[in-house]
Amino acid sequence: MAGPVAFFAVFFAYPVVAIVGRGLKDGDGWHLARIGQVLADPGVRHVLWFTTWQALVSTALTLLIALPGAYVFARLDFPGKQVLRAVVTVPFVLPTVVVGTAFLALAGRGGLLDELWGVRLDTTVWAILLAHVFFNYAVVVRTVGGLWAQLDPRQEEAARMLGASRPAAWRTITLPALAPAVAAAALMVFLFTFTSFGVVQILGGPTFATLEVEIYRQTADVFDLSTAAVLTMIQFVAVGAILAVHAWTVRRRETALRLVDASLTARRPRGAGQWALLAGVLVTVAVLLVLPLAVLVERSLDAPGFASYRALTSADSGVFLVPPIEAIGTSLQYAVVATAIAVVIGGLAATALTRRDAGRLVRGFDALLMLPLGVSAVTVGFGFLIALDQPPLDLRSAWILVPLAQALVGVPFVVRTMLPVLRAVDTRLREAAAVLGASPWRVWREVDLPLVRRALLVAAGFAFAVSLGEFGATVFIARPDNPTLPVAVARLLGRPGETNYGQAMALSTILMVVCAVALLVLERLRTDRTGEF
Amino acid sequence: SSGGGGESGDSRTVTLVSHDSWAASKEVIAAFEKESGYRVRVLKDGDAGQAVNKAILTKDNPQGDVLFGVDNTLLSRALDNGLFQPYEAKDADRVRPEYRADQDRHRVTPVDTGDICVNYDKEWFSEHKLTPPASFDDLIEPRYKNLLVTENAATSSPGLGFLLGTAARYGDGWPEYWKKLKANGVKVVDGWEQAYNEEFSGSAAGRKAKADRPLVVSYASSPPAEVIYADPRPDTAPTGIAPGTCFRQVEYAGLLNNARNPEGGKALLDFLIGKRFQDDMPLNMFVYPVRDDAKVPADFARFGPQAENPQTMDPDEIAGHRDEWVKSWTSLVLK
Amino acid sequence: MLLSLRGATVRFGGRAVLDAVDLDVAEHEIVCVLGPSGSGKSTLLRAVAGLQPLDAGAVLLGGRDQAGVPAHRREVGLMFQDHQLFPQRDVGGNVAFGLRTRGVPRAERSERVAELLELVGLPGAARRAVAALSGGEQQRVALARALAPRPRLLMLDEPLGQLDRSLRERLVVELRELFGRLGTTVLAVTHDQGEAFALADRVVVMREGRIAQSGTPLEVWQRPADAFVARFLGFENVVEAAVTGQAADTPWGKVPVPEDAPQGARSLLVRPAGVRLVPVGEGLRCTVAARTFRGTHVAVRLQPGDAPPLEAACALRSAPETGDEVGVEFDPAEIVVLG
Amino acid sequence: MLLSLRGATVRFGGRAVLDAVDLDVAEHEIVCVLGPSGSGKSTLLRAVAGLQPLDAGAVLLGGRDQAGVPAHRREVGLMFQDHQLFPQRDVGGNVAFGLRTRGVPRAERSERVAELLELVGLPGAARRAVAALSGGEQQRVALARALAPRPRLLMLDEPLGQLDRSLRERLVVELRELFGRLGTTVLAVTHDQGEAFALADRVVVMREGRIAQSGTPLEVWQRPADAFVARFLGFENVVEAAVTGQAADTPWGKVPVPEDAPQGARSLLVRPAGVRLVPVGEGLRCTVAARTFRGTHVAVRLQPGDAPPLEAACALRSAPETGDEVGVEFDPAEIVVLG
Ligand SMILES: Nc1ncnc2c1ncn2[C@@H]1O[C@H](COP(=O)(O)OP(=O)(O)OP(=O)(O)O)[C@@H](O)[C@H]1O
Ligand SMILES: Nc1ncnc2c1ncn2[C@@H]1O[C@H](COP(=O)(O)OP(=O)(O)OP(=O)(O)O)[C@@H](O)[C@H]1O
Ligand SMILES: [Mg+2]
Ligand SMILES: [Mg+2]
Repeated sequence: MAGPVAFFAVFFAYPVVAIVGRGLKDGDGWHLARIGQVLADPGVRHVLWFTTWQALVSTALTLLIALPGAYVFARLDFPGKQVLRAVVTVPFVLPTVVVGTAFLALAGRGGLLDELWGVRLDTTVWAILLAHVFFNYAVVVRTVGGLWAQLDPRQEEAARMLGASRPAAWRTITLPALAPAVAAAALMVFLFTFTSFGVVQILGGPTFATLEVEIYRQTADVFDLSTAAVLTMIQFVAVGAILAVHAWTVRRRETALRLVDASLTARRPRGAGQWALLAGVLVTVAVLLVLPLAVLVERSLDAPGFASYRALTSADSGVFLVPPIEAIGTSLQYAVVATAIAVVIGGLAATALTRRDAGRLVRGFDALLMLPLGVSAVTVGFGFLIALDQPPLDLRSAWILVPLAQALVGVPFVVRTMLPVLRAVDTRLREAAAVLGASPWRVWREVDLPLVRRALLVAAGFAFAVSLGEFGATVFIARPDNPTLPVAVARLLGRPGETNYGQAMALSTILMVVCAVALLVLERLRTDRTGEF
Repeated sequence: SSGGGGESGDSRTVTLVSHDSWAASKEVIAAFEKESGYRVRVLKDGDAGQAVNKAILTKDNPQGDVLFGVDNTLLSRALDNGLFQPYEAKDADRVRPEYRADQDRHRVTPVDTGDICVNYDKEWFSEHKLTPPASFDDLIEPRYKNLLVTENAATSSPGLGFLLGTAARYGDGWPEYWKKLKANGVKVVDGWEQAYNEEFSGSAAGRKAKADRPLVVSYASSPPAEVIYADPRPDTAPTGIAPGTCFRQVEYAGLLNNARNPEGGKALLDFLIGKRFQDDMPLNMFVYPVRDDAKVPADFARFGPQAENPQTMDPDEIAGHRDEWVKSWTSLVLK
Repeated sequence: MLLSLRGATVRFGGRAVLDAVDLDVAEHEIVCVLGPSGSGKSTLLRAVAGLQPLDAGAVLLGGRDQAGVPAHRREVGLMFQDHQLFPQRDVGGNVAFGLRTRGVPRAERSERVAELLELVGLPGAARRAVAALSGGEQQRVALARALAPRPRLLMLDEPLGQLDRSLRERLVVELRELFGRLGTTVLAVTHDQGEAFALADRVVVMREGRIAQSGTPLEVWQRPADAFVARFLGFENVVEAAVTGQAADTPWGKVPVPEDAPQGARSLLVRPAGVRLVPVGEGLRCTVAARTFRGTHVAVRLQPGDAPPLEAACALRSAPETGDEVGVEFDPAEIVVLG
Repeated sequence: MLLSLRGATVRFGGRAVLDAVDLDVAEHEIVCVLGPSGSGKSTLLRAVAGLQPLDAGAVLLGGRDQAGVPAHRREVGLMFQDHQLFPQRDVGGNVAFGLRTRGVPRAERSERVAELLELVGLPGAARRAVAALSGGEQQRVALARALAPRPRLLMLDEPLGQLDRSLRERLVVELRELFGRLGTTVLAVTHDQGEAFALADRVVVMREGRIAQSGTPLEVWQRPADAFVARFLGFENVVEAAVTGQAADTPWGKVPVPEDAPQGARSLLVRPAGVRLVPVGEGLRCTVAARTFRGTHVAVRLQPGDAPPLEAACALRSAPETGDEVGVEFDPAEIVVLG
């Protein structure tokens, strides 16, 4: 527990407090009157209202569309499942600028919907909502699916023997068992959409703004730190309230569940219903996720003879000090380190939180861990700049700062994905190991770990993807000679000209491939399940 | 490739903090390093505005020695926050007088200049047998209805530049002008990337995205970039600029307060307005030099001539009105 | 027939776990399925319930083929061997589950729940969490849950296996009475022969996915179909023998067999009660190898030279000590020539 | 004493589930705990294992108080009533688990696993997934897993409850033999008296968290401590009686009792074998209310007027039919005047 607490104190609380304090401090006095002024601003209220409802709707929509996906990925076997599961995570890593482009190709002018039905969503709030689904589909599929695959299917059978139809059995038995995972996923989606930045900025134009966008504008563009600080605090309060509600609802639902080996629960689809569901999910994934991504690939191949890709290997364009292709190495390196940090810190925290004797304080820390998802990246980035500038923590120009910032976002993922599973593990299973002579550490390694292995890999995948795609904080701290892929893409897009654009698309494509391959490799990692005796 | 953070303390290294658009030829930098004996480290810190803001936040313990990339729209923010220490660069007298600023204290040195202008899609206008607009006045003509896309003046540097251009042109009457512009269907998006890549039909990206606005607020240097960054290069630029819609930006550099290596910083400032760098600059950063004897490459001048009579505004005036204008602009145009 | 299986076959990875099983269960009949662990009893129930698709054959309920009919439409009840109580619901919620899916009104529901909890000996336990129940209590809740919706065909997988004898005996009586009253048809799996004999109208003995014997408890006990069934019922004195007329040649020497016994090479069963101890010198000479107290009697293990050992049942008072030498005679009334 | 409990008490929500239990288990002893469902048997084992903290009292192992010693340091083995197999490990991985934590080398491990799987009748099952096992197979894997590390004190919670009779009888014999060879001390919970009598050196009968009786199987069977124990053992002929000399006044009339029986108001047990059927007119007049086939005998339920019913054990051939009128006489040798 001490590890995660220290980590959060130093790399999150301290910088954020520093930057907020800076905004609210006026010479030696405090600027508290600003709070009232900002709150009274109808513009700010409108932003708060928009932020909240679009997040609610996005979350509901995402759950609605992604839960069938979670089922299909958890319980049905079909060829290409692993690849597809990696693919749905790809949107996560893409810089929002690129996603905007991709998404407009689906729902914008001349996009698929336009050509088929003449429907254009790019100027409506629907574009934002759908893009949120696009982004967060994987969150639901992976967090919920991770637990779902391990639920004993016989529970549902028992319900059906008592006269419940398949949907009824699902609703009355599986859903309550999944509730903590669904709540965790919903929480994450809500936090992501509540603090949505890129999507809203690009698809919403200047008319729609979330708090996060407003904070960004106030900090980075207008440089009105006091307004930004107040907004940050509003966001803090809102996020804190959400976390409290979540903690309260989830705690009452967590029960030990009968977990089984996930590899035994997936079956080939049977019956028209399952085939229809599978088809539906595949079509959804194809239209909502694959198609926008394909547009990027297509555009990267526009220049004949892979010219865009070949151009990446030269440093001539002047945008970079090194060939853009080297961004892959940098990104991977950062992502690996960030993932490691996130997994270690998040794993420690999740384990501490599962302990039966975990007190109030520890549980409170649970909510605290989620806060990084609710705090603007720019706030954290600026916070790092002013807080971590003195030895021994003069990290501003140290490369480790980037993975640290990225890990901050990864940790909540790790905790949220692992907790529902860890809490579902029947204590008696641990007891069984203890009476067989296993020490607590060994129990964790031999009983919990194999059961959460899947969740852990999912979480690690997320942490990896988040880190690979993180832009907001990275752009503030990444060093120019080592841009990450998203930073490189953004720089290329920041200049006119066909080859720049082509390279940006090529680099985005590479980013997608890197992400998908990394996730696939990660999912293949298996702690040897059987050969242990 | 991931060394530690100790480099900045080294007195043989001079650190330049800049924005993402910074670029220079390797040979030119190498030559400077060789002559001066300093190693140059560059920190790119987001876009121009962010670079300045970060510099302000870290002014007690700056990340580098020299900040390059403060333009006239933001200059007051930098100066008011006491970012720079005075230094008059060698050859400062070779800078064209109209670009000089802060003459009494010499806290900043002008380095380059560029114009923010409305760009048009040549093909679209010839297809539609329409003459492209030439001036601010043209833009509110009904025949150009629903053709222009610009950027949010609150969040985007060209957006702000365009606003300042109209303010310079119409004085206190600029809100009237914008009302008409709005009535004429101007579209406002948040950033340049979107405007140029997603909405403007003349750019390479916009063509792919089936963009439908043939007019965009961008830079005078965008047309040459469309030529230079194309493979194969076309003979003429696919886009042009509306000459009467330009606003001139000047970018400055200055020696940061509390710089660890002030001597190196001074040498770097000298270098930035030295002839070699000024000659090299246009094709790297798509800007014009400020030195009166700098040579602009022929290609660059051919596809992207500097505007003849751009709107300009004194940094002091910008400082005095910027926030207020942006605020009224926001409620006028966005609400 | 309420339930008919026709050549029902289930394979797991090539191995037939149900192997062309034919079985008929009449309306109101109570059938117990017996068989060694792993012989396919649970699989049989799951196949009938529609939880386990058949690889061949058919399940008919009320004469209608159930292929494609989903589990919840078959109107059968199943109590799982491992209970599968719903951990998120309390005891009452578990028992009431099947009533809720059938839309039984709330008042009736809670009345029925209370009744059933009373029946299984857990009165007033409705609000308890299932995780805080003892093993036997969980089993009783599972039983109550399966009983609650009163399905026409109720299948019970080891319903009383974790209960102590007195409770089990009471429940057997009450369940029989209940099933009789409601007209429920029952297919129950049990490993306990006493329970099967007490509960069942008919028992079915399974062996490796096939039905080895089916009949009334008395029939099966008195005339096991073959050596397997005999051994499964706990008889140890089973040997190969050559039967000729009223006598059989066995490793224990000549043994009398009942009249009209099948002739030739056969398996032969001597019930422990048919092994009569006589003074040494008379009959087959044996050494007492072991004696086990069995409550009502003592099981004595006899070693006759190097022939297979013999088990005898003796009253406690007359049982010899380990190491004693005794003589053995056989009672033809307790000898069965099998199959 | 290898294991001693001193006033061990466990409360759940105010209710004492273990109520000041004192129990001693000597080295190499095999003790079976019997008791109704919910009487605290599993809780007792969990308390000894260190999984259930005591509210009062102490657990001593080898004379040392175990307060504060975590479960994995107590070097006791526990087989759980609901098995708790590790779902993500195969059968071999489960069985080998305790060997791995003790650092047994790989070769020895797989040899021991193979041996144990052979013992429990699952040879070659090491690579199978535990979820694909039948109920009884899972139980056997759990048993093998508990046996593998050869703990000094092995606790088994219903180890053979889901197995059929022949397998169980074989296992009881082999386990006794194994425990004897290894010198293992065993504390086992079972609801099956047959199993307890066959396995145990001593049985302990629990009732609502207290020990109702403790003694050798024969002692407990022959002289149940009280009416509860007698009823628990399945005896139904238990009534209140006033004993005077060699006779007792019961609802069934005067009944002879053995010599030196305790005198006064007592509970009186008539074993079914002590209820002898005689022609109507002689003895107590009864109607045959029911008869249940019990394998070795027929249990006949007799209704003597409005006195409590009587259970008699008859040979199959001589058992009366339901509805018959019979006379009943009592055999003092099968009558016990309780505590
Ligand atoms: N965690 C718990 N919380 C509350 N009550 C409990 C808990 N665990 C057990 N009990 C109760 O304590 C009593 C004894 O439980 P225990 O499991 O020891 O019974 P048992 O003798 O093993 O019964 P069985 O033969 O049915 O397994 C039961 O009534 C049970 O409901
Ligand atoms: N899902 C499965 N995959 C592979 N084999 C299985 C599966 N389920 C059951 N089996 C095997 O099929 C056989 C029959 O299983 P079943 O559960 O029907 O046995 P059972 O007669 O109920 O045994 P028990 O009395 O032990 O419960 C067993 O050998 C079991 O291992
Ligand atoms: Mg079974
Ligand atoms: Mg128990």
